Amino acid sequence: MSASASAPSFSSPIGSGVSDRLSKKASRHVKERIIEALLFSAAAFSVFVTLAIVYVLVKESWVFFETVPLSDFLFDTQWTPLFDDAHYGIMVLLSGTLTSSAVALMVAIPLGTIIALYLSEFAGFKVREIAKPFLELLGGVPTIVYGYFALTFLTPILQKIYPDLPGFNLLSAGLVMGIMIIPYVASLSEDAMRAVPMALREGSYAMGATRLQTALWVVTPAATSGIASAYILGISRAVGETMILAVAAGMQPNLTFNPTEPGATITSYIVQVALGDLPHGSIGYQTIFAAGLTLLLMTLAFNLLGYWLRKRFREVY
Amino acid sequence: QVLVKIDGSSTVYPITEAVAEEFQKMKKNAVKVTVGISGTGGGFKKFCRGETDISDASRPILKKEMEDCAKAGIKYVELPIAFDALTVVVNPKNTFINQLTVAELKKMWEPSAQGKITKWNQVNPAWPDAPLKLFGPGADSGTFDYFTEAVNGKSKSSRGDFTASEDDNVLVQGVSRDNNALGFFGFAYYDENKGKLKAVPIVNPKGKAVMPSIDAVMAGEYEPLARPIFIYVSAKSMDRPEVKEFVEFYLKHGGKLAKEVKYVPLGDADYKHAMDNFSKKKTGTGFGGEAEVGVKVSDLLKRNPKE
Amino acid sequence: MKAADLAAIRAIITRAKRWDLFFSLLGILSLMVGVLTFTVLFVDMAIQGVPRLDLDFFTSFPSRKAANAGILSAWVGTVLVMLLTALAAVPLGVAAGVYLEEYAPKNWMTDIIEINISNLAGIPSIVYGLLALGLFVYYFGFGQSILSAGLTLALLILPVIIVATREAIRAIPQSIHEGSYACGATTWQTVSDHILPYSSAGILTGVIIGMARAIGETAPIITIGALTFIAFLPPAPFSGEPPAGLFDWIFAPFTVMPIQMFNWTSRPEAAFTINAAAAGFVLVFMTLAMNGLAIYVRYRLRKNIKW
Amino acid sequence: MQIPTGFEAGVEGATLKADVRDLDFHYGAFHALKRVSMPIHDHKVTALIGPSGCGKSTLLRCFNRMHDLYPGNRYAGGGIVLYPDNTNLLSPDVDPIEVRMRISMVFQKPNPFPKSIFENVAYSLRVRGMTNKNELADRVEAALKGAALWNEVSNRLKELGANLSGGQQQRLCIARALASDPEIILFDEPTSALDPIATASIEELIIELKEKVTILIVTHNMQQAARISDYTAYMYLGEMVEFGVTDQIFIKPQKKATEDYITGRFG
Amino acid sequence: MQIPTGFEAGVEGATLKADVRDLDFHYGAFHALKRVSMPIHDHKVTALIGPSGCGKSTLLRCFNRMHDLYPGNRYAGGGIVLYPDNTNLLSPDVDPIEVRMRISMVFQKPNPFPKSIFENVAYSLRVRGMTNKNELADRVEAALKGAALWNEVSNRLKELGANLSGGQQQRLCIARALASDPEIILFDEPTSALDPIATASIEELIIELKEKVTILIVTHNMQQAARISDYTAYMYLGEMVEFGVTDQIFIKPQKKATEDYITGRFG
Ligand SMILES: Nc1ncnc2c1ncn2[C@@H]1O[C@H](COP(=O)(O)OP(=O)(O)OP(=O)(O)O)[C@@H](O)[C@H]1O
Ligand SMILES: Nc1ncnc2c1ncn2[C@@H]1O[C@H](COP(=O)(O)OP(=O)(O)OP(=O)(O)O)[C@@H](O)[C@H]1O
Ligand SMILES: [Mg+2]
Ligand SMILES: [Mg+2]
Ligand SMILES: O=P([O-])([O-])[O-]
Repeated sequence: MSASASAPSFSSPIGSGVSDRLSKKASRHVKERIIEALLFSAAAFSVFVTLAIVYVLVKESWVFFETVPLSDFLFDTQWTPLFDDAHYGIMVLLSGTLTSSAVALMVAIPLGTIIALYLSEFAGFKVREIAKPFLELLGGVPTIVYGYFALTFLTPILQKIYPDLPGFNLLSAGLVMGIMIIPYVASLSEDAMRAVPMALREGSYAMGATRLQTALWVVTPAATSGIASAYILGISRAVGETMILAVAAGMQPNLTFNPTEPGATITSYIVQVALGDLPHGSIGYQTIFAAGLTLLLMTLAFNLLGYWLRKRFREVY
Repeated sequence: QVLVKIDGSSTVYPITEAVAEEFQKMKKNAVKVTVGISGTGGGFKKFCRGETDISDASRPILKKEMEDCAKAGIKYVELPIAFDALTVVVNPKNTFINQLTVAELKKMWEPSAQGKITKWNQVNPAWPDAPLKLFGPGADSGTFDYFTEAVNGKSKSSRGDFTASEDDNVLVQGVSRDNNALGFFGFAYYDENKGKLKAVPIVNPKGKAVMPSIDAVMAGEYEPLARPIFIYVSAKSMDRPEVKEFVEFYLKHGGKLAKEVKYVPLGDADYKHAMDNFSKKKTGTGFGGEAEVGVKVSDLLKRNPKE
Repeated sequence: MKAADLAAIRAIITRAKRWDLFFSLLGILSLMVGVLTFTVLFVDMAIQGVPRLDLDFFTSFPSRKAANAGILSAWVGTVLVMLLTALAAVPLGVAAGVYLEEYAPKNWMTDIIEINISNLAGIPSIVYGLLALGLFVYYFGFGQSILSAGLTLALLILPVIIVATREAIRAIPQSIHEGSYACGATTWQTVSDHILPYSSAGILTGVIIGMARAIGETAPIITIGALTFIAFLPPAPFSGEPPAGLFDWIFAPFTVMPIQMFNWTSRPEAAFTINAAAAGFVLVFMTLAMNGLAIYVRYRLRKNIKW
Repeated sequence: MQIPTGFEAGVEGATLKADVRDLDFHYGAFHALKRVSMPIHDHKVTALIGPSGCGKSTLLRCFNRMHDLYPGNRYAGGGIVLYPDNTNLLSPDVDPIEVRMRISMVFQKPNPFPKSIFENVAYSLRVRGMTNKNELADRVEAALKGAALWNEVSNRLKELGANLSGGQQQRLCIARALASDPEIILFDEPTSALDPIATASIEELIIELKEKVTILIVTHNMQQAARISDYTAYMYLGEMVEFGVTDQIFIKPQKKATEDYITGRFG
Repeated sequence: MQIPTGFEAGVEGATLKADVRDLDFHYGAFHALKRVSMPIHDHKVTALIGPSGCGKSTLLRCFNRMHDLYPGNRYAGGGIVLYPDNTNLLSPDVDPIEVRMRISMVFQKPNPFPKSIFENVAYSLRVRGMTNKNELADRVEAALKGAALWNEVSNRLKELGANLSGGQQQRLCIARALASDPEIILFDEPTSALDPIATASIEELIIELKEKVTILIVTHNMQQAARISDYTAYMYLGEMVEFGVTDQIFIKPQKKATEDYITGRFG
């Protein structure tokens, strides 16, 4: 808490210095400073964590990029770093990440938004109080459990509808991932909607608007920035999700945007390698750091976008 | 604290786990044993830093790993402890495959097949015009290394467009759900899922199609897809009585326990020989850092190990 | 107002209300997608796993025989890791949250910290795993210990706790702050006498929710190298010979619930799938219980505080 | 409490637009309005005054069923009859949306929607299903003129409503309320968040508006009530203490309580 | 704006307790107080009146350096001299905490801490490092008696402060402010959230308190100012328009602006 910056200045000094009873107490001052310094270091620690992440990823990736030219990494269309004929086209993993994320978001964003609107504008107090924690539970289920659910429950059902669907596919992993993300989108959007002042809602209702009109024409526009950052959090979650894809999507590096095919994502590649047989210090081992760096940069971009959105459009109620 | 630390291959894990379980029971928990799964490579990494006493390995130690160990002054004894029979499987609805030759497997799996060999009839015109769906362990597993070495003649040389998973159950599921699938993995997974899968007899170098089985491996007939699996024991740790005792227990009871978890035990003579190497502290590897297919375990144990 | 006008208005209202109804149904339907998925998932797991849940399951170590295998080391490991996670993350997170709300001046440094925290919250857990592998396991040499896992998960939930702390503090009316300062309290007195006590409910809720998330994390624990077979328990926290022995437990090997579950699902024998379902059930139940606890705490403590 | 005076007395030429009869209202367990009765005269300004918390806003918000938005609120007896239809606004058979379409409201703090100035005013037309562009433009212009805002905003209709000054925002809200040709407009302390100059302009506007529409206004500023209203009702602790022609209430209140309040002896 | 009147004129027997001199204050870019000057007489009640937003609260909160809590606030010139120390309260060398220990404040809305009644009052003693139980108990009792609350709460000191009624809560806050024997108590519209009966009791209390302490009170209720204050200052748009003895200000204000406000011609 910073005190006012500039000193009040009298054109002619008043009194003769500061009275003893009002002067600053050194001991108190020092103690407060020490505590503040401690608390500051706790806050600054988070910066250290980020730096450590960047350091670890860049250090190993550095060696990687000394062997593999960046252009290969970005433009090669094959990802076979562990094979004899090694290719390092991150696009392959990116395509899997993007495809599965797209499927997930196609589930999570509409459903999450509808649920948020429903809970904040339509549902009674009781429904909301019960439904919200319940939804949050959905977000709390360990993702590995979702992974097996996708593999052993959803995929067979989808195969009944669409018999050509392979046993591992981005579709079913993506769908389940979408359901996992619903709570994040719904809960945050709902918070943003509820933060819209009642005065705006009353204004709308007083004009004779219905709930839906109020929800869509007044509440949603007023909560745009909050809803947008909820979506961005959803995207980050989708891009970073690991176990569901590792279990249910097939881990087949496959340059495709077709969700009915199996695919590998950046995250599932990293666990795969972590579980495997790779000698340390080999180029294959370093690929996971290069992949991790790519992932970090992606989520960083999304997060910054979200931060900017929040700042830029901070509630103009 | 009396602790034996083991880490490494997921393939070897079930045997080591069984041995550890029995050993601790015998010692009434006076000795603690931990078994981790970080893959053969991950295991060697820790092993060569001196963090573990024993490393499970589904392939011999490689050059780079030997150097790491040498740098850290870690010496080790290489002990084969069982065989794994790599099993090639197809969907039970598949009626046209009754056996496969290594050449046919190679046609399916070699790097040049990538994107080209996508139908069964491209491998053998007698087979139907149906898509060929391949499943295999992850490219970073010892199982994959051995299979590519045995089939394509070079470790890690393979096509890349197949469904890979570190989790063999995932492969079982994949093959059992897809009529046009072909896959390979350790024998144990086939044995547990016989109902859902059809194992394919492999034509061995002598021209005989052999169905994978414990007996066939022990008889030396299931070639070239039977591979030995190993533990590496750190020479420094061997001086600790609990490690020594554990390894001896391993070599004494490993065969029986391996069979219990569906692996193929070595011959009795081989275990004796291994015990002998162990007590003489014959450090180093019999492979010299190269992958090799079709080595007889008895020959291997006789080699003069290099470090 | 004329009768015709009124009729026109009524027609408009009827039409608009039909849309209202339609959307209400859509909302309930969407909610049901979530609720039903959860129910199916939970019931499916319960049907498979619950018959396996007896006392032995909780008091047995893992075993190669599915029927004897239990989750003793896994749940004890989970509890210990969570303990360490909480010990590390709560003081740090709360202190950071208090700093940002009560002390931070408006300058670029604060901006950086704020952006950074919101970034950390969005970083995938697997990246934390890579950090831990590079930093804790190798650089600091903590190995695969409760310490490494606990710190990794602590970093993972740090942003959750910071955000919860800040929100809880913001919920305290400004008038309470001002009341305290007007009494002549220093910033720290205000924090310790008012801010922390009154925000404890919100902070506690955030901590529990963060822990509920951490408890199910699999990927980062896999990347630091998961130990799986542990047939003994780590020493009880702070039980050893002081001073050094007090912290023996944090360097102890361990395994956790999701790893145990992951391991069982990848075993060949079908019987292990049932164990996996049972472990999964326990895991989900643990997270449910923690979330339930969070809701209860929020409700209870809020009742005691009136502004 | 006996029936308040004022039903009979009146300003010349006034007919009734609405009529509050024995109204009881509860916020959950709290009994906020106690058998309140008062008439609302057509095309007049009626002011509600009384100390904070006496129930002025509560009564006002009954007129457009605003209380329906919150759970636990209860119209517990009596009603508000609207003329000439003679319908009880509070009857459960009456659709609150219909009521709100006929009775507009302006709030204490200006609450423009986060939309353009044009869309703010057009809003009440859009909810009535009006989509014709020209018609909308005409009606919006008329409403803005009616709210004495047209000159100031005619060339910035696309700007956000929130960019206007407080007084302009409040006039925007009045325009919004006017746009749909309501029969009654409710004002809840419409100037308490405004500066004196803006206040004066709003007061002037209200006096003009009664040509077109009936007005009910809550204010805690007695001078304001005296300046702009034709009738004044004094409430206290949820009861209607006195109702009458404004001049009479301020110059010669019937009740001691009213006098005490008006002369500032308390409140 | 010239120096306001009032420095010379005074109620008999009054000496100065503090003195605002040419005070300028900024909220970021907003110039909220413009060269404000006024005297504060010892053991008297001084009231600040003026329309909403004129800067009454801003001036009041300078007295206990409340603005220091928020970034961007700036004491931009002039100062407040406290007597008899003769020190400028706003000088950077003056510890705001010391200032607040000597100058207490009571807020608009009662803001008891969510602690027991006892702890609420004891808090201002505890921050002074008092830990002796008996002493604390004595001082709390004295403060509660001083705030005319002792009789009502003496046997429920352990209950939460929030369980009291609004008026009792406000008296609790007064007790909290009293407990540490301050030299000045600042009141910012202390009754605006209260009902008339509670208001009356607080007003009575304030009149009694001036025996012990100097009082500065912000109110938007002119009647209240007239009832309880000895001096009144009228502010408008951040400037001090008129300062004087209360009776004079209300009966015969010097400035037209003051008169307009007091007679309710605007605001
Ligand atoms: N939502 C609510 N729930 C419970 N009580 C309420 C609610 N809203 C208002 N009240 C109570 O009802 C009474 C009347 O409130 P109302 O808002 O009508 O007062 P008012 O006369 O408009 O006062 P003001 O001048 O302060 O606006 C008050 O005692 C208030 O505390
Ligand atoms: N934190 C702030 N930042 C910027 N401007 C402020 C802040 N607080 C108050 N102001 C502005 O300063 C001016 C004076 O405010 P102040 O609160 O002192 O008014 P007041 O006379 O107490 O009014 P009221 O009777 O409404 O309390 C107002 O125009 C207000 O908008
Ligand atoms: Mg009101
Ligand atoms: Mg104020
Ligand atoms: O885990 P692997 O046995 O495949 O190395």
